[in-house]
Amino acid sequence: MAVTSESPSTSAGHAHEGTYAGGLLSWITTVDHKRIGVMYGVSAFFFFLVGGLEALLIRLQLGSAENTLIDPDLYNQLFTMHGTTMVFLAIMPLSAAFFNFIVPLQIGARDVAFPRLNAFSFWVFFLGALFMNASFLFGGAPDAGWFGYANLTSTQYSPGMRVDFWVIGLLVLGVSSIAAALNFIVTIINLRCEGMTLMRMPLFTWMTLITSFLLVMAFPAITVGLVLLMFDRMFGTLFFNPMAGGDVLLWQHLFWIFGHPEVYILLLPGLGIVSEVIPVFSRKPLFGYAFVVYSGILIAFLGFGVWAHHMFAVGLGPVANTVFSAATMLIAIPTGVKIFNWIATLWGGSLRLRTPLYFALGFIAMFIIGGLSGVMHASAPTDLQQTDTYFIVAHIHYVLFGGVMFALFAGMYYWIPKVTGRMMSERLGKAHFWMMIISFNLTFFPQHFLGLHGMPRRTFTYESGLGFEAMNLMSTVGAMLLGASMLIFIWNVLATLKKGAPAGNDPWEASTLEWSIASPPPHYNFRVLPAVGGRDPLWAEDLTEAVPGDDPSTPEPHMPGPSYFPFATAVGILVLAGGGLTLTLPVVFVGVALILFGIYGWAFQPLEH
Amino acid sequence: MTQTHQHADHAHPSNRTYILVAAILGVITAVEVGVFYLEALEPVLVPILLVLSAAKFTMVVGFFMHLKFDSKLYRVLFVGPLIVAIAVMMAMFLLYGVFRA
Amino acid sequence: MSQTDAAAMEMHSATGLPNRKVLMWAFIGSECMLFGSLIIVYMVYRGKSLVGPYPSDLLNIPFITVTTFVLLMSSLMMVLALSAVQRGDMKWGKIWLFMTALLGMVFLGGQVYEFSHFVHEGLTLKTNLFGGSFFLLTGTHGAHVAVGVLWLLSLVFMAQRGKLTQANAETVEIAGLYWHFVDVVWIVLFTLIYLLV
Amino acid sequence: MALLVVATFALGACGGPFPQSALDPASDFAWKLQDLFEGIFFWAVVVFVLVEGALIIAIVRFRERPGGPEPKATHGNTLLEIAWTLAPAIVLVLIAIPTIKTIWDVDRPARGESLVVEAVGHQWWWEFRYPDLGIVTANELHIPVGQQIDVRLTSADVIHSFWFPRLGGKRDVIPGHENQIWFTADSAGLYLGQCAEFCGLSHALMKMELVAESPADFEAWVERQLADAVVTDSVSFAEGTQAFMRGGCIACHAIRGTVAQGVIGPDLTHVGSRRRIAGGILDNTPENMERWIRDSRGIKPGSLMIVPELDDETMSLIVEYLQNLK
Repeated sequence: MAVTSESPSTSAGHAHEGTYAGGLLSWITTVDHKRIGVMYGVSAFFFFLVGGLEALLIRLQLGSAENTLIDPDLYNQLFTMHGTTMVFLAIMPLSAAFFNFIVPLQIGARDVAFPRLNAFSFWVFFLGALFMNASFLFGGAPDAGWFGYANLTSTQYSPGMRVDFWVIGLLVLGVSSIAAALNFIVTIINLRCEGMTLMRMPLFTWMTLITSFLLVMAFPAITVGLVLLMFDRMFGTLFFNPMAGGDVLLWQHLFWIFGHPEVYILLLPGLGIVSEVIPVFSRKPLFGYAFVVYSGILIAFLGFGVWAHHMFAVGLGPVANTVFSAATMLIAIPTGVKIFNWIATLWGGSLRLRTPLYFALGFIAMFIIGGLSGVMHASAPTDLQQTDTYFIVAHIHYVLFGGVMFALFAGMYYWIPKVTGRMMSERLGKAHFWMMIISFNLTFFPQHFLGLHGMPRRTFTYESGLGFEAMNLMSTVGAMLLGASMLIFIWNVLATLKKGAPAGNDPWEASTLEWSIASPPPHYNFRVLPAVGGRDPLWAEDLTEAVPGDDPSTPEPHMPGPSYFPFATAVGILVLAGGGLTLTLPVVFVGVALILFGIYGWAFQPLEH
Repeated sequence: MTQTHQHADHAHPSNRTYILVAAILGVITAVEVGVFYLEALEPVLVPILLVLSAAKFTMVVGFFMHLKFDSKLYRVLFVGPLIVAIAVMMAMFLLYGVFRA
Repeated sequence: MSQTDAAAMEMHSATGLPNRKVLMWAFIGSECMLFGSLIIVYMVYRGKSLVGPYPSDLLNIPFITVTTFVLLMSSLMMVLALSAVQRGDMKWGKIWLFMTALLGMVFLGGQVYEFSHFVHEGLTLKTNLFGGSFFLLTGTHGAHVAVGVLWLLSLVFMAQRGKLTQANAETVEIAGLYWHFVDVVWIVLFTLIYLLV
Repeated sequence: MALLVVATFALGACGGPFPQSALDPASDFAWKLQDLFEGIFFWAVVVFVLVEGALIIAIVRFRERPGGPEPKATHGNTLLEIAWTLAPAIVLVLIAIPTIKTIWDVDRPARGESLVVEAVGHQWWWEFRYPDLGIVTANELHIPVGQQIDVRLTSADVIHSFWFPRLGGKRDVIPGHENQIWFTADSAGLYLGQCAEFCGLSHALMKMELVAESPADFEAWVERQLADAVVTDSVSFAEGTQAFMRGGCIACHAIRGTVAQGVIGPDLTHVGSRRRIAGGILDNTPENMERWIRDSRGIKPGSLMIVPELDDETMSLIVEYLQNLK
């Protein structure tokens, strides 16, 4: 380990544990991107566990044929909330945690461009997530699937408030995502330190920028879809009513115009993390930097032109199916380019097989499988057999769990020393990795065969005699072990917080700017804003010229003061959502009043207190 | 380093230009409505209206919103999503046969 | 946000472009997709209503041409306001800003009249697909205009109290970008809804 | 090669047999998809072995060794980039050609003579009509082997998906749209199917069966189905008819040749002849039928079937009556 315990800046590192000091109120009013990042991370991980628990219940029910442990009503709530939670409340905010904590550090900035907007984004996300899950307490959670296909979501087929919770909850979360994405677009465009041209930006920052663009472009489509659905449910419009000429497929189009870019919103941050971890632990720069960047842009761009591959079975006709099949296959090319460049980065390196690299390599290995099964249903005719079966369940988990979650864990092992100032246990980390990758494959690999052998997804039970029992049992056992592997991680984090070895500035001998300052970083990040002369500033020959560092002789910069207006505005949105849910005008007015109060206070409160 | 770039948008058009642009916009609107009422133009109504409306769109964005004179970056921020939006709209119109007679 | 932001944080801008203006342009990009999706809904449902009233029964082209013209002229007022503020001519800046808001309100008034006329003729959200998609699309645009009017009036108010000066030209410029974009959206809607019946 | 692939799958998979497996095609449609899938699967295996192999070699070969040299900082190689852009592109072209060929082969209206069947999806059962033969039945489709079947798909409520894995791919059943799927079964047998699009509470319990039989057997089946409900002189039959009417069953169910003409539930004219009841989830035995009538919502949550409290005698009369409707 390369703990630079002798270097003078380490002592400075200890001094900065004040970054997280303060009571609850200081967290509610904070505008510090690092604290907001930590809040994103902790709450997203909490919802990850909630979604995981839902998955475990699903697997328990499917452990044996004709099981009666969970009735269909609860089962449908569980799989709907599992999908919704993992996508919107776990993976996206976990990525946001990294955006928040890491991106300003990587570009050599003191904060994001709009610190209070950032706090607002977090609180809207957090309150929206609570709102969505509160449905469990008020007559049941949403139960029409995370994709909410019309017209099953109409009041006729889904009476009650369940689907309303889903519609309004997603609208609220959309506000959070768009606000955060706009913030990061401006941050990355404008707050880069001197010398950091676009083509010198770290890959993770690049992928954050692309993801942010995807967010601002994709979310409006689902927003419109959700508004149509809300109007249908609350005001009796006819948008998705086939009796009145409404087209239920329009929902599918709007949903997937959002939904496919959403897949890349989930994936690209992971690709960015892996592109950071692999070079650092291979001891050589990323191979084909420009190609990795451009392939990311290309994936994002193509992501808007393939949505109907989720709809091959609806009968769009041969022309549409040909076009969308071909476009979907095209995406395999830039994806392949990324994988080849990572392998080329490893090639000729000196691989330090530490936990972050384990997870990054696990990511590549699993992501290849997910990519290949993806090509199988990019082909419209084969998809006719695979869509809506467990084959797709296997595919999406190889991409989103074997892919994204492995990458996010790589990121957590890689950056938690920066966040906490302490090293995580390698022994526990590797135990976590092996248990996770083995149980992951045990859970999801058999599901490919379940699907091909005719098991549809979203079914709460299956008949005995169809040959599904053994593989389902394997999958269930795997899922339980997968759940248990998370306990190792939690244990590791808690132990790290309690007695982890000091990390120093740069425990991994990494190349990017976040490692040039103390761990955890002081609240102002950089005493003197750095300047870089290349892509890997900390690996540059002449360090002093590249990074001024944390010169204690300069005064501490002033940072924006705390503000409760973002929180107040977010609460206003929550109240408005509650008013909309119950259609009570007074509550709506209170919500709007709170929002206006928050925005005006916000606009006229000076940033510095 | 930033100060030097701050006012790159010095080349503001004059008020006279703005009024001229507004006048042209008004005229185009009048032409649009005229075209709408001319039955002889019925077969080519759609392309004519789309072109005229695109012209108005471009003029407002280019002159009133200064996109013609401002930093290239703003153009990227606006035109990128605009192209995606138009492409998605066109794809949907084709799928639904919107412009089929 | 206040002027002190940048100074307080020593936030330099790598591109030399103001943060808020970059934010507004990125937001406008996002709005393109929002209105694009709404237009998709309107166009896909064009001619799919099973019962009347149909667009050709209701749409009043001469009337809407007038309000369209009003909105176009409000954009002219907006650029004049900005150029006055940039010159430091706060008197005319205030007047033009107020005129912009006023024309915006005239447009909104026209929309209120149009909506109530349609409702009177039997077209509501629930009547048919045309009703739903028309009110949603033009209503969303109208809501944007309303937000813009509130914004502009706030600026007039600030200027009245001397809190808006030449130094805040950027604030006016950003409000202007929003306002022009709302106008641009109407240019498209006018053609698609009213002329391509 | 087909055998090789199937063998791989059999080894990889446990359990079985798999009576609902898409990997066991029994129609022209299903074979087209299977052939295409096998080709793609072959390339997937090749790519998998090459790329994962390269990854493993890289990991093993370039592990950090004590005293090893600092790695050379290579930044990229344009020639390599072009190569590994082209290589997958070529593989994709090899996949895309048969894909597009198959799309144009299966995503078109049926050509030539076919037996038209109308399938209507309901929450959670299937209604089948043979418009040219005048037959209406539920959950159990009979077709002659070797004859092209043209299924017209519509929905009475929400979106469902029509899927007999051994006979071909899915086609969604969408309210407000008519969809089409066609295939020719190549061997006689019982095929299992199931709704594949999530359609609400009891989506998992929306099953169906297809009996492919020789043309002669099919003709015989048609004959029996065309006949009205069997009428006998036995007292219990008359009583059963009365009980059926009394029980309120006629509000939703039709029995041709009687006053029962309900259209909400499945046509019961020949319910006694079906292999299964309740949307294909229960074997058709008197015990199951009684259980189903008594507790339809317990067996299939959300079921629309409402049955008043019936005394034991009425119940047994109704069950016997329905069982006799062969």
